[in-house]
Parts: sequence; C-alpha cells; structure tokens
Amino acid sequence: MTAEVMDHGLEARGLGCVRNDRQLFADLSFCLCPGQALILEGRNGSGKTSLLRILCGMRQPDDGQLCWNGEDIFRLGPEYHAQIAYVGHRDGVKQDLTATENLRLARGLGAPNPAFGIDAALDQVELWEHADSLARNLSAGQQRRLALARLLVTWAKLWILDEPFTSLDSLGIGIVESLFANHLAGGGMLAVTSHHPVSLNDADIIRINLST
Amino acid sequence: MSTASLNRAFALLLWRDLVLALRRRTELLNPLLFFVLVTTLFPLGIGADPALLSAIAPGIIWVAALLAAMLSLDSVFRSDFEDGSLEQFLISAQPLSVLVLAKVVAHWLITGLPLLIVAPLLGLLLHLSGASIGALLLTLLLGTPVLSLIGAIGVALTVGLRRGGVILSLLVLPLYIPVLIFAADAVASSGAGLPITAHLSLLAALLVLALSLSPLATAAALKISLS
Amino acid sequence: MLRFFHQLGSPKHFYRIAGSWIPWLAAVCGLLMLYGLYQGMVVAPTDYQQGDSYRIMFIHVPSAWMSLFIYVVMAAAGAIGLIWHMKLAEVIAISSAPIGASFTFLALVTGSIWGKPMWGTWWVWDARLTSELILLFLYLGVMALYGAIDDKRTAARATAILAIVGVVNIPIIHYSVEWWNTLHQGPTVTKFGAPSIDIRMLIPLLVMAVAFKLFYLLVVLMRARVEVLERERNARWVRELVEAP
Amino acid sequence: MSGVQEFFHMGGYAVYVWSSYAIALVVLVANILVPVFQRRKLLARLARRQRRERRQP
Repeated sequence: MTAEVMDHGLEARGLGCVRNDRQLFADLSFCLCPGQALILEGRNGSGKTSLLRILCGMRQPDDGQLCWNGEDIFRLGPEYHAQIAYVGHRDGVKQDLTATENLRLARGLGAPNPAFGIDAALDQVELWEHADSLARNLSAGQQRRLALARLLVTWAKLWILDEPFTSLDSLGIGIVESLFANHLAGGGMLAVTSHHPVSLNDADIIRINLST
Repeated sequence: MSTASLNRAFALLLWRDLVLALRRRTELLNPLLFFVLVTTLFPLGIGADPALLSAIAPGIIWVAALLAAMLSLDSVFRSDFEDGSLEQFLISAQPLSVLVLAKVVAHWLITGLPLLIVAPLLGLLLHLSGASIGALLLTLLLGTPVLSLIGAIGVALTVGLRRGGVILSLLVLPLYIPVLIFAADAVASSGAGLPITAHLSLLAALLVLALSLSPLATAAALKISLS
Repeated sequence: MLRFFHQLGSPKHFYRIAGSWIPWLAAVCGLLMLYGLYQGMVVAPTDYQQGDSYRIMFIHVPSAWMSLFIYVVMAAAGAIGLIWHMKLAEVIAISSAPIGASFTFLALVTGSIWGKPMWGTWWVWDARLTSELILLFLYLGVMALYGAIDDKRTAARATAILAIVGVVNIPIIHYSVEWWNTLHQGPTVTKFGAPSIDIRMLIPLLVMAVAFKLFYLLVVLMRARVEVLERERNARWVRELVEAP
Repeated sequence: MSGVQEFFHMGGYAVYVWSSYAIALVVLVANILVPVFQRRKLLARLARRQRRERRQP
C-alpha cells in the first residue's frame, strides 16, 4: 500500500463526550499521523468505546472537533468512511453467510483493496480452508479473525479496533499483531483499545489513558 | 465513490438479503400466513353473507395486508443491529441512504411482493368480483413498497429499543392511512365498474414521494439510533 | 438583537429570561381569554340555525388551529435542533408535544359534543374530526418515542425526525381523508362549519385564537424551563439555584 | 327567566355548551399545573441529592 505523502491523518481538537449526563472525557486533543498507532487505555466504562465511535463518525462529539486532513469528518461523510475500517465489540459477521460471502460484502461496502483478494485475506488470517463454511460453524476466535480479515479486503488507511484480541488464542494474537505491524509500516494508522498489551515493537505509539 | 461502486454496493446488499432470506426459507411464509389468517377471521366474526362480505372485502384485505407488512418490518434492521453489521453500513464508503434503499427493496421483495400471490385466493374467499381482484393486485403492487419504505423509518427510529415493536405500530400506522384509503377504495370502485385511474395515479405519486424521501429519513434515523 | 438570541441560547439565560416573561404572559393570556369568552358567550348573538350550541365554536375552532400550529412549530424546532445542534430548539420541540396533544384532544372532544345536537350521535366521521383523530395519534407517537429512548439527547433527535416525517404527511393525510369523506359522505355534504360569520361572532373567535397562542407560549416556556433544569442538573448554576431558590 | 338563568340555559343546549367549556377548563388548567408540580418535584429531588452529597466526605 503506497502511503500518500501529503495527507497528515486524523487530528482531534478538544474532544468531549457526555453519556447520560456523565462527562466521560473532555478537552481531548491528539494528532494521529501515518505510521502511528493510538492505544487507548482506561477502566471499563471510561469512554474508550464512545471515543472510538466518535473517531468512526458514528457518534457526534458533545464538544470539540475531529479533522481528517484538515477537513471536519462530519462534513466529509462517506468520503472519510471510505478511508477507515472499524471492528467493534460485535464482529459484524452474518452467521448465515460463508466466510467468502461475508468478505465479498465488506469489500463491496468499502473501497476495494486491489492488493488483497478475498482468498489472500482469508489466507492471511489462516481461514483459507474455512472459505466456504458458514460463519455459524466457525469458533468465536475464527469469527473474530474473519472480522479482522475485513480490514484487509478494503483499502483503509485508518483501522479503528475495539478490543481486537477478544476470544483470540495466542497464535491468533500473533497473526493480528503482524497485520498491524505491516499496516503501520505501509503508512497506515491504527486506533485500538485493548486490555491485552499490544506489542508493536518499533511502531510510533501514542498512549492515551481515559481514566486518569 | 463512483456510481459504479454505488450500484455494486446496492446490488451486493440486495443479493445478501435475498440470500439470507432464502437460507431461512420457512420464515418467508410468516407474513403470508398472517395475511391469510387475519382475512379468514373476518367472515367468522361478521357472518358469511356474500353480499356483505364482498362489500367490505376490499377494506378487510387491505387492512390485513397492511398489518402483515408492518409486522414483518422488524426484520429489516433487527438482525443487522444485533450482530453489528448495521455499524458497518454506517461507516461504509457508500451513502447510507442508498444502502437503506437496498435493504428496503429486499424487504419488499421478501415480504411485500409475496402478498400478491395470496391476494387472489383471499379475494375469492370474500366473494370479490374478477375486476376487483385485478384492482387488488394493482393496488398491492403499488402500495406494498410504500408500506415498506415508510415502515423502514419507524423501524430505524425504534431499532435501538428493547421492546420497539409496540411503539413501531403507533409510529407507522397513522402514516399508512393515505395508502389504505386510496387502495381500498380503488378495489371497491373497480368492483362497481368505476374507473380507478385516479386512485392508481395517487398511489403512484405516494410511491414516488416515499421512494425519494424515506431513505433519507431512514438513514438519518439510523445514525441517531446508533449514536 | 443577535446578542439576545446568543444569550437565549445558553440554558442559564433562557431559564432566567423565560422566568421573567411567564407572569406577564399569564396575565395577558388570562385577560384575553376572559374578554374573548365574554364577547363570545354574552355579546355574540344567537344563531338562527344552531341556536346557542354554536358557542362551542369559540373553544373548538381555536384548539383545532392550535393542534396543527403546534405540530408545525414542533417539527420546525426539531429540525433546527437537528441541523444546528441547538439544545434549546430540541427542548422547545419536546415541550410542545404534550401541549399540542392536549389541544388536539380538546378539539376532538368539543367537536363531537358540538356535533351531538346537530347529528344526534357523539361521533361522526367528518373529514376534519377524523384528521384531528389521526393528528392525535401522531402526537402520541412522538411522545411515546421520546419516552421509550433513555438517553435524552438521542430521544430528542429521534423525535425531531419523527415530527418532520409527520409534518410532511399531515397534508397528505388531510387530503386523503377529505377524499375519503366525500366518497362515503353521500350527496348531502353537511358543512361542519361555523354559521355565516357575523362580525360579533368573528371577534371572539380571533381573540380566543390569539389567547390560545399566548397560552401555548406560556406553557411551552414553563415546560421548557423544567426540561432545562433536568438536563443541566449537574451544572453549577443549577446547584446554586437549588441551594437558594 | 331572568337574564342570568337564560344565559346558563343557552337556548336549551346548556348541557353541550357547558360540558365543552368544563372540559376545556380542565385541560387548560392541567397544562398549567403539570409543569408547576414537575418543577417543584425536580427542585426537591435535586435539593435532596445535594444534601446527600454534602454529607459524604
């Protein structure tokens, strides 16, 4: 994936979020540039998921602004969404579709990634042999890897992941961490929350703790 | 975001919903069974006098079709909401209203259109004349998509609620009234040999209005429900 | 003038300004209503056709006007709240719903009571009464949706969408009911209107209409103040207010 | 019948006219009282909450 030189990524200015009138966080500012990873830490209910949903543009921040290449993400709309991929708590995998069908759908919804076919993506997450089995018949860990395979089939510069390692075994975690490393090396960006320590050896990491 | 990728996303989502519905084929019958069941209740309640039945048949069949369409609305977004795919639509590269339109068209093909298969049978059950059954099919063809389109707005507003079903009927049924009035009267008038072009053009106008406005409202409602 | 709106935008100022208006509004509205009732019940002559039963018109017609007026205001305020994220517009929209529903209910009840002497039945499927009934369902739908969603901000924005969809549908429903009414009404279309308007009948009608509009403004400000207090209950100015009311 | 009696008689339609006005009065008064009681209840609730907060260290 060729990294475009000129864009300078996601910039948050004074973000604030209130959920049923409790101030989760306020005046949060950071700048996420190509090749950087944002790791969100904090206790349960400290607003990590809400912040991620704001980054995705699914939720309006109660105050402050979020800009992608200097442009407010809510004004960009689908244009911004074409550049991101999101995997939340729920996998977003349809149980009655096969692994291939799930990925074909994800590929159609986002900006298709010419470098990765569906089979190549399945191979990356070692689900190639389950390509035609229904998602219903896959284990929780395999379904999680299928959800993460979605990141590969679309050309997304910014990956936004909520607890990506849940229900993954150590082998699975290793696979996913290597995906992160390649993505960052290719000039991609990462925003992730995880109770599991994310080992990105030489990547440029920004840590934000929401519960301090 | 070229129109090619837009059409592909639309077709893909339509294909997905149809495949999902076919993989759970038994559930396809539920709206039809409900439609037939409700219609057969009326003669049991009102009596079997053919003249009376054929007089009130248009209203009965259309109210039953309307209720069947409304009850099947819940499936439009519920399963996607629960397994997280609805979030994927919100952050897709395609405008949400187009994806919503694809889902509503799929829902209409799965639940609305099949009502037309059963309608003639119900027409005979209630002694409707041949011309009326023809008008019934035409009005159902024009009316059921409007029911799905308007219903989608109600579903999008209540998708986040635990027991959204009850409220859905309160939100959606008042908006179904114009369709019911024009369609039921079209069937009645054709039975009396009157022309029904006025009714059909009004139904078509409602369809065009719903097609152009309701996906936007549904998309906005989804963004709010999921925020 | 701009400063005024900007100031009104902040909940604290709105609470204070609305509070200062309420006594005056109540006084003027009360006087107007008394004057309107006096004109309507005493000064206005007996109608040669309907006798004195037409005097119900001075309540029924203004409430019917108000039921529609408030729905439109609710939809507009909802739209402003949605597009410009103005908290105050959301509060005004959601505070208007119960008032609109009460006026619609009032129009329905007084309409059917007024119809009783003329047609001998309590309910007649007249076009306007039927439209009022459907409008009541629209109001109940808005209020039910607001009640069902826990988070106040999401609930306000969802009801704004429903109100906008509703306001687009109101003319369609109205004309489809008119169409339906002329079909089933048969040849003798009973004009459910007021008798030929004598000036002494028109004045109380208009006075009552203005009085009802002031009444709506009064009650919507009162309800909005409570809603603002509820939403800003953690704010400092509310804590101070609670300490020293 | 004196003027006052005639006024209340309403030309025979007394029942309909005065029942409508009674219902109208009830609806309007209710609309005034509801926000007043709501505000009072809310202020009391907030006052209780603030007293409770002060008591905890």
